[in-house]
Amino acid sequence: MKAIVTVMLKTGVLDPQGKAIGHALHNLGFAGVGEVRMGKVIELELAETDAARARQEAEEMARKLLANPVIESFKVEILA
Amino acid sequence: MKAIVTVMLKTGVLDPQGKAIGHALHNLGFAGVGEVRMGKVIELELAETDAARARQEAEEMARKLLANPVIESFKVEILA
Amino acid sequence: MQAALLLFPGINRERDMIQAVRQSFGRAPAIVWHKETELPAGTDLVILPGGFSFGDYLRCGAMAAHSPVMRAVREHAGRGGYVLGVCNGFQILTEAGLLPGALLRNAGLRFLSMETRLSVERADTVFTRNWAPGAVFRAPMAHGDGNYTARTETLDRLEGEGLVAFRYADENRNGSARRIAGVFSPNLRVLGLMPHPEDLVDPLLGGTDGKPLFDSLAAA
Amino acid sequence: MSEVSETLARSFGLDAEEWGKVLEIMGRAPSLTELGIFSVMWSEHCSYKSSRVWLRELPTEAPWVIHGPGENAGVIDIGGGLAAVFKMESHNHPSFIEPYQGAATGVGGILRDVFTMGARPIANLNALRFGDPALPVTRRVVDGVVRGIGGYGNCVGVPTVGGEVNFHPAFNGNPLVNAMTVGVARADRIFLSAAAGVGNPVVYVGSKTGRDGIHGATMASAEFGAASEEKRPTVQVGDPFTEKLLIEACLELMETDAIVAIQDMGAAGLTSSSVEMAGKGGVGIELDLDAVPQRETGMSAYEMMLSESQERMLMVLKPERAEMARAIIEKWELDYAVIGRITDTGRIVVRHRGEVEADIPLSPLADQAPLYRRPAALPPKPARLAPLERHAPLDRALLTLIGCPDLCSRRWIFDQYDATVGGQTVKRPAEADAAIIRLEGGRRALAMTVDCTPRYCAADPEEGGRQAVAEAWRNLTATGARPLAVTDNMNFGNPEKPEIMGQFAAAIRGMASACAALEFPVVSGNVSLYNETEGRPILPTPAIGAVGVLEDAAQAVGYAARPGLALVVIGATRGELGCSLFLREIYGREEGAPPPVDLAAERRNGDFVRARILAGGVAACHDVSDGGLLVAVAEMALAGDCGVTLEGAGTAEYWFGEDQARYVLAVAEPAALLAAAVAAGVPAQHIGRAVAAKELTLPDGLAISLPQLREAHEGFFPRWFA
Ligand SMILES: Nc1ncnc2c1ncn2[C@@H]1O[C@H](COP(=O)(O)OP(=O)(O)O)[C@@H](O)[C@H]1O
Ligand SMILES: [Mg+2]
Repeated sequence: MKAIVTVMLKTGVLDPQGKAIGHALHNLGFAGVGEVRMGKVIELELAETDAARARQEAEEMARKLLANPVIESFKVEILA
Repeated sequence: MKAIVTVMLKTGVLDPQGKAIGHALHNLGFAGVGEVRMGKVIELELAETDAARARQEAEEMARKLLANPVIESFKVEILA
Repeated sequence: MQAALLLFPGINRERDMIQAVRQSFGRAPAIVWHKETELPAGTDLVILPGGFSFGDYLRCGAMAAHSPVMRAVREHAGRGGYVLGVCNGFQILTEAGLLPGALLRNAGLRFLSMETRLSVERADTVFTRNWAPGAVFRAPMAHGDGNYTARTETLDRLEGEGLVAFRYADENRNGSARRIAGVFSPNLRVLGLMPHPEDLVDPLLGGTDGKPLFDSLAAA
Repeated sequence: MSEVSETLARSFGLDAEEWGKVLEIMGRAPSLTELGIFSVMWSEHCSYKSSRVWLRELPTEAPWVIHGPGENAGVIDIGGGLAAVFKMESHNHPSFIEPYQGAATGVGGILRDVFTMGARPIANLNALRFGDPALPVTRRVVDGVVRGIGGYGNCVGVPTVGGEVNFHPAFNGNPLVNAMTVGVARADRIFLSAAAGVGNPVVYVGSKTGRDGIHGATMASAEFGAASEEKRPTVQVGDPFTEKLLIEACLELMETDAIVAIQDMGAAGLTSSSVEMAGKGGVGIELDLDAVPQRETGMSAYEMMLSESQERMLMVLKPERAEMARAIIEKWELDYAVIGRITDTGRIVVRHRGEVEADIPLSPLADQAPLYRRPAALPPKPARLAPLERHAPLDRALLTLIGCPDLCSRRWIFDQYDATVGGQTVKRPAEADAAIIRLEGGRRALAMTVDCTPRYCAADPEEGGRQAVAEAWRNLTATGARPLAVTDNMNFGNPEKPEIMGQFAAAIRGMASACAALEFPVVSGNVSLYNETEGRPILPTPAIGAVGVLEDAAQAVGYAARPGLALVVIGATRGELGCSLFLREIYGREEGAPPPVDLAAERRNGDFVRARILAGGVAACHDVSDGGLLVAVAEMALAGDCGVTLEGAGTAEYWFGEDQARYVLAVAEPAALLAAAVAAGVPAQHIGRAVAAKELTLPDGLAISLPQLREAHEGFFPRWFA
């Protein structure tokens, strides 16, 4: 199975990258852009074939390594 | 509307970050992890209210700035 | 040779570059703010120094490549003008499509700040003629994203057309394809490289290994 | 204004007596915002309430001191119309919680302290202490801290050129991250923080304010319903790009005649900057929080006053220059907002959404700030180490020592720091005992170093404090620089424990004696207390940052030996193994008294060495510190990539003793040097010479190949992080 872990900074935590991207998009003429936040996405090939267990495993990886719980939150998506 | 742009390195471009994460996950005891790829996700608040036009706009942003076509591919998702 | 140095927000090696240019050219380059839409009249050489333009957030050099001044730089290059991009300047030139390829995160995923050795791959260009063919010189490097990459066809073309400017001659620490440290445009008038010859132009600061680059340009 | 209770005040860290003073000053119960202002202004961090009485004992004056402690950073005259502006500051706790961001924002904060005075930052250094390398958490913290320091410093474009790193289990739950910045300004154009000029606008510059790092105490107290949406992050994220813009914008603005006073928003943000600026100027200040640039919606007055959002500055401007100032700030795409004005009321008045949220008289807030002379139990002097019976062979001991975490090469660390940006780096890490940075446009250069030996301080804080200052002075001297002044970072445990306060007092006494004897005044500093985990304190660590000057950068020497040169040790070697690394690493013993510092000998030997270097006869010089003479010699061989043949006495005491006030000089003409030493009354001894053969030959005939030595020296960090 494939797991997709998306890691974003928690709301309230300053996101300098998102801020700078928003700024650059405005300068490029995209006037309708509001807040921009940037995060990471990690695609994992998993040997696990059961979706529920795959999710559990990916969540554990996120908690242990992929996300920094002090400033980041994450979400997991499982693809067949 | 909200647009989510996911930017990944093209297949064939070496992804040292993904590789390092895969390595670290193995060291943590996650044996069933195969290939790992890491990318970026950019969440954009858009003033646009029409989903099709919002998608078009986000794709243009991705082509112009958010992704580097030499090494990266992107995909756009629109949320209400 | 009239030089103009581009200043993008977040650039931080402009002082180093100005010092090196002043020493070889006898005068400092004109400073051009990124929001300008024209280069100073009579500009022969445009220099993009190192640093972290726009913080290098998103991708190194990506935002700077879209600055207003870059349209003028494109025109200048199109007219056959000289362009030198060092470190972040190199990254900006690839992002702007003025040089092929891209610079990825260093293979070891760490910032690398140390002296390296570069081999001069051709000594018959306006940038390199003060070196002997095949010369190896020292240059400090300081970057997190210097891992040069391009499609295999592009790399073969660069090699075939003699557009590789410098290669790492000691260790290929950042993992660059074919040890490439710098490349030329097809007309040999645009040069981008990762290490910093501008930081080695004074015996007091460790040597003058980087000076031939500026002396070559000054003589043109 | 919502009223608050003593219970709430307690949870904000005010004790009963302090709460009583608040009521007395206010004549009523304070509002929440007022309580917040009192609590942060009277916190240990802002008020130095436990340390102030002791800090007064440090010498702070010399003819070259322009501004001593009390300003954002110390300022000294370095000749040529220039001033060096420097300070060191800790970010210990944040670096344990979130190593990358903690260290990064530490660097950002200390940079602001320096450029707020009008100086362009020219170098960063850092003093780091970590726990036991065998613990996984230590590895994680080291990795994050090093990346954070590099991530911030490299991006702002200030070279990181020096530092030190120690490991000890006492730092397991409490690493120390002390960051130092050195800047240079015109001596006649230093910017200060004292506000002046009734009616002058108070201007906010930089990043927008968010709910970053708001006083932990508020989190516990839900009763004032101050937005309990999501547990708020107290971790601040650094934005080095914005800091770079802020540096350039401020320095450009400082070229004009617009600024009356300026202060960075550091700890306690808007509160401490506004209170201190107005307080120092003896004026009043009014703030209108509706005008504060905000990153988040619905922020309360309390939150805005206590936010520790990074990359922000507060200025008092001349009104007629305000629009020009705005243009400069906005050119750098930073927020600019007039958020208040200077008044003659002697009060700080804070308004938000039409309400007065705080109205406090400033002088009692400062004058009646708590000041404690806490009980201090001076530690007993340790007994001297009894002689050792048996010794490991010298070659094996050297290989073990030079590869141990406290002595191995720091290359893996400093290779991640840009050391050359700016184009003025004369000596980068591991080339000389101090980093050397030339000053743009001339030949003058600054030398800088950070030093402290916590294991000495733990055994004998007075001797340890003295030694830290002496070592810093020695490291500057060893390059040929004239040592000028010191910044300190006092890292200690809980000051409410008499034995900790005793360590503090003793360390200060030792430092003061050395500063006085070496004419090496303290011009700035920082105190970090309560460094404890589960009641166990860190090793007392009075980190010393120091700056010296060279008239001509070309006179600076490094410590790389060259084949053919003779090696001469200056200073007496008695073989002090107490508290030595030899004793710890080879015997597993942390015992004895640290090597005593003889300040007269220190001065005499150092002045002699410096004079020889400036006279031009010295090719390389290295001070003898951790690991003793043999380690110093081995480092000179490694740096020069050459061999060394040693002669003379062969005991471990001699080669690994950590006697102070010593240097190894590499010279072409040893006879002249030895004669001069005799004439000057300075102990000197020829100990061998550097050779082309890549081998270190010890007096007893044992030999170590240079590659083997190098592998031992360079191996630890790369292996640890493989
Ligand atoms: N945290 C650090 N950051 C930058 N440079 C460092 C750091 N730690 C050590 N260094 C550098 O590595 C070299 C060796 O360090 P150290 O053994 O502590 O030196 P010394 O014994 O002379 O004080 C010095 O040049 C020092 O400045
Ligand atoms: Mg030293």
